[in-house]
Amino acid sequence: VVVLATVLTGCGSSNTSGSSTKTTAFKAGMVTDTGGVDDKSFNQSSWEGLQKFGKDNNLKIGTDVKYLQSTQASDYSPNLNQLVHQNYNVVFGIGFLMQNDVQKIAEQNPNAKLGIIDAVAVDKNNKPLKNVASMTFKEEQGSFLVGVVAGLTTKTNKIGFVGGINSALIKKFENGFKAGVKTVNPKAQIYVQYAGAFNAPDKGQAIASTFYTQGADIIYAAAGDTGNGVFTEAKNRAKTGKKVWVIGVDKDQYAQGLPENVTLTSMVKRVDKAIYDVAAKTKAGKFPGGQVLQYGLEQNGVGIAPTTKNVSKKALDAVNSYKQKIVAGSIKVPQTDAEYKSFLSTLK
Amino acid sequence: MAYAIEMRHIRKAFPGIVANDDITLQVNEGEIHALFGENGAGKSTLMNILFGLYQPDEGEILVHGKKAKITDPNDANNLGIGMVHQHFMLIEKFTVAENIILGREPRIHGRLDMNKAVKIVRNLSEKYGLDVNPLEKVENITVGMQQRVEILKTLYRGSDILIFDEPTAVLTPIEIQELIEIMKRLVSEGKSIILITHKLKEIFEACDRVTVIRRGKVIDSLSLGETNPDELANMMVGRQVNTQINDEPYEPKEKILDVQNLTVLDSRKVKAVNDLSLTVHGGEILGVAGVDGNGQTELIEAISGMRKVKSGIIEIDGRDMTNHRTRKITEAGLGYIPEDRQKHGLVLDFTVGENLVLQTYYQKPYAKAGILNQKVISKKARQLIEEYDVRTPGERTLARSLSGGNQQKVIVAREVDRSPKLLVAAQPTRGLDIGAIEFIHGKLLEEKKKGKAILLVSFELDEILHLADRIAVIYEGHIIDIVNPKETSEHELGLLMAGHKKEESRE
Amino acid sequence: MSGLLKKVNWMTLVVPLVSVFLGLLCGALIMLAGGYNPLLAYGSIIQSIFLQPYYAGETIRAMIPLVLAGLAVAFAFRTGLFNIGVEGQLMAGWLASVACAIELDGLPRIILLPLSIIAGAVVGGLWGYLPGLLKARFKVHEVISTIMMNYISLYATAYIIKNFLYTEGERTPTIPASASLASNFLANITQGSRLHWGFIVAIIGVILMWLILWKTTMGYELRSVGFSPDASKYAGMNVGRNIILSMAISGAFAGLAGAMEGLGTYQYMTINSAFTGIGFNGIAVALLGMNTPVGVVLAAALFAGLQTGGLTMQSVAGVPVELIQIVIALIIFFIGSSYVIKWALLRFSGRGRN
Amino acid sequence: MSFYEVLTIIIPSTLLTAAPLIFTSLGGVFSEKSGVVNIGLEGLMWVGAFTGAVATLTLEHAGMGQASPWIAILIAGVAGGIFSLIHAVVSISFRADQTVSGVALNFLASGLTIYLVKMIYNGQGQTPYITNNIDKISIPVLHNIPIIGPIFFQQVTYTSYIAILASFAVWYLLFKTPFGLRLRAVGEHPAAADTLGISVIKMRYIGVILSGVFGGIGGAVYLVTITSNFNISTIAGQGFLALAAMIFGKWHPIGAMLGSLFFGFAQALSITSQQIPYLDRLPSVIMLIAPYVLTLIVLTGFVGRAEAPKADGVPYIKGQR
Ligand SMILES: Nc1ncnc2c1ncn2[C@@H]1O[C@H](COP(=O)(O)OP(=O)(O)OP(=O)(O)O)[C@@H](O)[C@H]1O
Ligand SMILES: Nc1ncnc2c1ncn2[C@@H]1O[C@H](COP(=O)(O)OP(=O)(O)OP(=O)(O)O)[C@@H](O)[C@H]1O
Ligand SMILES: [Mg+2]
Ligand SMILES: [Mg+2]
Repeated sequence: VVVLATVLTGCGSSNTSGSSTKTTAFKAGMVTDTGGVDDKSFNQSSWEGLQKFGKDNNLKIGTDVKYLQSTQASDYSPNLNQLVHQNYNVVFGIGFLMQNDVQKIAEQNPNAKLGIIDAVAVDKNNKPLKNVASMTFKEEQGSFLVGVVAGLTTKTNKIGFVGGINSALIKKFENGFKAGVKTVNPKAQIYVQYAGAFNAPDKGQAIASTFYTQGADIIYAAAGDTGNGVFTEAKNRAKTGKKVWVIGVDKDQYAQGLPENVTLTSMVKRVDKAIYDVAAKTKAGKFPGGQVLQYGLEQNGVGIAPTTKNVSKKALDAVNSYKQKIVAGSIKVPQTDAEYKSFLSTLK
Repeated sequence: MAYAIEMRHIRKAFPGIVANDDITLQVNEGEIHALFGENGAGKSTLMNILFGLYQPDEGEILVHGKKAKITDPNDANNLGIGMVHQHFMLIEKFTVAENIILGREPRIHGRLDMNKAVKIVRNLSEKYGLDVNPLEKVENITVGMQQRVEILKTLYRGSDILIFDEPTAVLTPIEIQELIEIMKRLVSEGKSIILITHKLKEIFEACDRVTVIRRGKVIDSLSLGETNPDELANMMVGRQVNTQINDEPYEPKEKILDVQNLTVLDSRKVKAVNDLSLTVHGGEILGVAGVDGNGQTELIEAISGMRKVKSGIIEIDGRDMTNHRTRKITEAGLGYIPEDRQKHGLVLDFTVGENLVLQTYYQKPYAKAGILNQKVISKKARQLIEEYDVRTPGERTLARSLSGGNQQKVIVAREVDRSPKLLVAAQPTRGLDIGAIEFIHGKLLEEKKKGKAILLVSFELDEILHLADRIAVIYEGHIIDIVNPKETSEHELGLLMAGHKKEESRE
Repeated sequence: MSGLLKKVNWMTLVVPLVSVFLGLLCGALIMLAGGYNPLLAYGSIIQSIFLQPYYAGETIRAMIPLVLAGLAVAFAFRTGLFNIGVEGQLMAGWLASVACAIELDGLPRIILLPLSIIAGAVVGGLWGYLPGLLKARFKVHEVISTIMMNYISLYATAYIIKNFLYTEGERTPTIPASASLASNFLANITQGSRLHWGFIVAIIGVILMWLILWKTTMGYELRSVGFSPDASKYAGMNVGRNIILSMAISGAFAGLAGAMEGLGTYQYMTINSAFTGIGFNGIAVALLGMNTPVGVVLAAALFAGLQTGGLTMQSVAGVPVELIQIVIALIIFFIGSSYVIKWALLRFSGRGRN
Repeated sequence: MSFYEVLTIIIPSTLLTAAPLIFTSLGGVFSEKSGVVNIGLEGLMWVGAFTGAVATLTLEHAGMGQASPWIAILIAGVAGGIFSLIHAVVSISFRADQTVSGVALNFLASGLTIYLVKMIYNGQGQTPYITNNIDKISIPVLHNIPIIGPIFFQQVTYTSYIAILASFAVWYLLFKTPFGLRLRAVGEHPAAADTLGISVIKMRYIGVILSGVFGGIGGAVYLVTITSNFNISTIAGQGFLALAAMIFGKWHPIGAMLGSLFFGFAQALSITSQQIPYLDRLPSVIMLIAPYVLTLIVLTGFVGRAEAPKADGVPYIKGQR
């Protein structure tokens, strides 16, 4: 299969490269960050989204629909450029780390169509760029819901949050989660720690170990690969007979909790949906350039995982009712530490 | 009766040089056989072949009359051949015992049996009167003792044929005597010995027969009864040798070097130079005689600014140079021929040209405003190479590829050409052949004629006796006596060097 | 003798070429083993970097830090020191130049730009100065100390950015245009590559190294101390000072490399969770370039080409980019084994000689 | 948290993070004692971790279950040994600069392993997760010992204890057996060893291969106890940390072990400290750079001179003068 693809791409590029403009099929491409399309996280679900789009429109995966992997930050720009120069109809940059490169290339190629995840692409004077679709997510809303689950499930009233890198993005996860917990379980105590990296499972494990030893029985890991360390620790504990939970992130991580079954639930972030959505719009000639598409609960852009085996009936009901409230806007989930403070005060 | 060792028609070539050319060597059972020749004549190479370190290109070896194939030191050991190398082969961090048993360790169920090792070593050293402390680390013992360890290594392996490659080069006169005793004892125990040396004296004291090698070829092989020192010397160099003698009248001029109550600590913080005073005048050669390790090195290092002075004063040409930087002292008029030419005298990976300006590269005309002037430098280099007859393809050749004697010539050229007021020469001819020695002695005497002050440090008594106007004998860090070469004897010097000062000592 | 010398010179040229060839050859074999098409792969690399202005531009851009890193390693090598710390010195210099540019925003370009560049060189130099000092004073082997310094730099720069120069996107703010080396002109003639004026700095660096080492008394001392500290000491040189000086200069080159990334390629510094790899590539570049300034440039061109072209290779021939790294590693091995290559070559050309 | 509670957190995680370092640094001891500098430890850990992952996955698939990771560790040791042969050939037989060869080894390892992962797992940049990793458990009986039980024998893996025992075994091998004496001799004064009929080349090959075996084991242990899948960021500097630990331990097996434990402790503390009152104030960067700074300090000799083997890093060329 690989060989075949090779040959195809081979000729594919030889006539697209240079400045030839003949484009037959619709072509959509994406550039991963250093995580790669199998990071069990948003790179992966982005690619899943793009592949689904490809299948539904019977486009050739690997040529008409393809991804380029970056091995270092300096690859983003050339990779994006490559797809743009090969006349892909839409090119996605996955992750806020690529914001700068996407902006630059968007400005250099005004008639290229690009998309960026988790960031808002703007020009010199902070106006949204006409030829970039920015896709952001209301992670705080999804995190609020899993927070509710955690708050209602904990036996020790001690809950942990492990963040990857302490950034505004992950803060949204943290504050939404804390808000959810506190709303349903005011006396719950929440430990928070950032590993300082998305790719340090060893740190994730050590932090989890600390939390569990301190008595926490549920940990929400919004930390990419670092979160895998949390799973490792949880499974370890489970094997030694302690009942501890992990709340997964980005995708439904139920399977990863097996066989010890330590995944309580997961906060899914439907990057795949967003990608599919924008790709489809573009194909239909309705490319949402210059727009900031926010995917929240009502768009089902975020939410709790479909697998709910381990979530109590009580918790599920609570989740649904709070979901209504949030969508209705009667609850405004905090994103920043400041907002979280004021949110707490409203609880009292 | 078969020879203990017979090497037939040995040939060994190295890139660019034939080290051994059809050499035949025959050593009788139970004799001390001298191997005599210039540096690079091929002695070590021949012995390394016998010991299996090198493979001969041609020729065969017979041990006790039997043909032998010696491809590595193991074979040599098994044939009972042991070698004490020119450069010691000892592991400093290991104990004496560990060094001796290494490679043939006594064991009990796979484990090292150190107790047994120590016992064995004790027995051996008693049997042959080679006094060592098996448990001492090699780094802490004297050179003489290290050599005994080397000998014990070969005895432990049951060698009955021992090769000594220039064993005396590193030894003090006393240790040399001891070594000769030991060798005689070994022979009386039925061992056969091959002794490599440059020193005629030792050959006539110790050996039964001698084989003379020159430039890779055997000149002659004869028993010492049939010959005399001069003949051997001539054989070695292949021409009449006329040793330089200091026949210049001795008329000292103004004081150039003045050392007063100098005290210097060595690296172990022990007083190596202890309240020492001496002066050197223009137009004189002051020879410093003494057994190695009596403070000579520290004295010179102090004078040249390489080592801190604890107390005392060093004046060069009337200017206080105590604890000044080397560069400053050099500029004040010090020329310095260091003891270890390869380590201290030359940058081996620099070209001959670059080495020739090692002291002056930063001065006009070789450099202006920090920019080197290559033209002037190579011109100067060519001139010196010519003048001092340094055998090298050109000034662009790396100093590394020069031979020992020629390397030394480069240093002498560099230091003498600056015509410094004071020239300190430490072991200037160590390990050199008679040809090179002649040349360097000649240069020193020339400088004396020019009225320069020369401080000559040497362990070779005859060198000092030949050249010096006055001989200062150094013992335990201070000058025990100053004698006149014309009126003293090796015997007297020997006593002084050993610390025995005569009552009515001359001034 | 002179004939032999000629042979040696001839060798110093041939060995790198042979090594590169062998490296690429092994790379091809590995691709075949993996079921890829080497011709297509290498073809795509050449095709992209020679026929597509964008990749030509990106290649030159990638060369800039590689050359400077290579010079850093080569300079240290020439003075008998092995500077594995280029990686850390580079990051230190990168942060310094960016910080300087941001903090002193407002200064006119003619002052701010040079100042920021120098800031990078100085801090990089300091990062090299320390191992130099440790070696001079305490005989600490520079290989070990510079490795340690790399990690200290990695974590320290990350910490400083996080706490003092932080902005969204895990990085420092973008530097003011007045400190930027980027150039629309260069970008435009290369289809918008990130090529920037830094290449001038690199060229200056090359000339500088050559001048310092072979034309000045300073260089004479540095080389002398590199070859034989003892002899240099006896010749009245200050060995410690020269070791420190050498490491500092080497570090300064590395710092410049960092400044080029900060002021040219990126216009900011991201929080690095891992090394940039430029420093380590610099070692390869220096070795392949036989530690000569010109050689470094050629070697840098090769590696930059391979790495930029590697991205096209990934998308066109589907070969994992890691292959490039494998090839580079192999080239280093072959260069390192020059002794055997020489030996083999002499064997082949041996018939001619008696 | 009570101080005791802190200990029950920090000590086990120290033991956990130290184990791979101990194995790898012991590898370093072998090669450097024989006179071959090994900057390539990092690369050897890459290979070990990679092999550990692939082997475990394969064995699991073959139904070996719980035994898989243990067997995988051994396989990784073999793989490391084989991989280190490159370093041996290039730096011993081909007389390349040992540091250069080591650097290249790291390059090659990281490139090759990821390349192979993509080969084996059709294009993926990382292996799947192993299901049978070596778990932290409570050592039977021992963990009941009052006070020290929970500190030293709970939440620990057997590998940590094996590592510590290994360091004593290595010490015995190096200092109590003829083999050790010869290995050290070759590292101190190869020419001398040679004249005594010891094959310098052979001993150095053994030294380097052993470093490969231990490095491989170190990498595998790291994988099966901590990360449980292999990707580009699995091994990020642990090899260099092990190198530092070896130097910190003054090229001595026991020292290397203690050094590794200490570095493990620093890392554990850097994480747990954030949950400890007052300590959480001090920036974690201090803990992160502590191992490296301390190594530098050790090297400066304030903590007693660290003596590398005399011929460490010097290629041996027979009959060179
Ligand atoms: N390994 C080698 N490679 C190249 N040439 C060598 C080697 N060993 C010795 N030679 C050369 O072969 C010749 C004989 O050297 P050898 O060491 O045998 O001389 P020697 O008689 O021992 O001199 P010395 O008295 O200085 O020890 C010399 O010219 C020497 O430079
Ligand atoms: N290790 C070596 N490798 C290659 N050539 C060598 C080596 N050692 C010495 N030579 C060559 O052998 C020749 C003689 O070297 P050696 O040091 O033995 O000089 P020598 O015979 O002692 O001369 P002198 O009597 O002047 O000291 C030199 O020309 C040198 O180039
Ligand atoms: Mg010689
Ligand atoms: Mg000799």
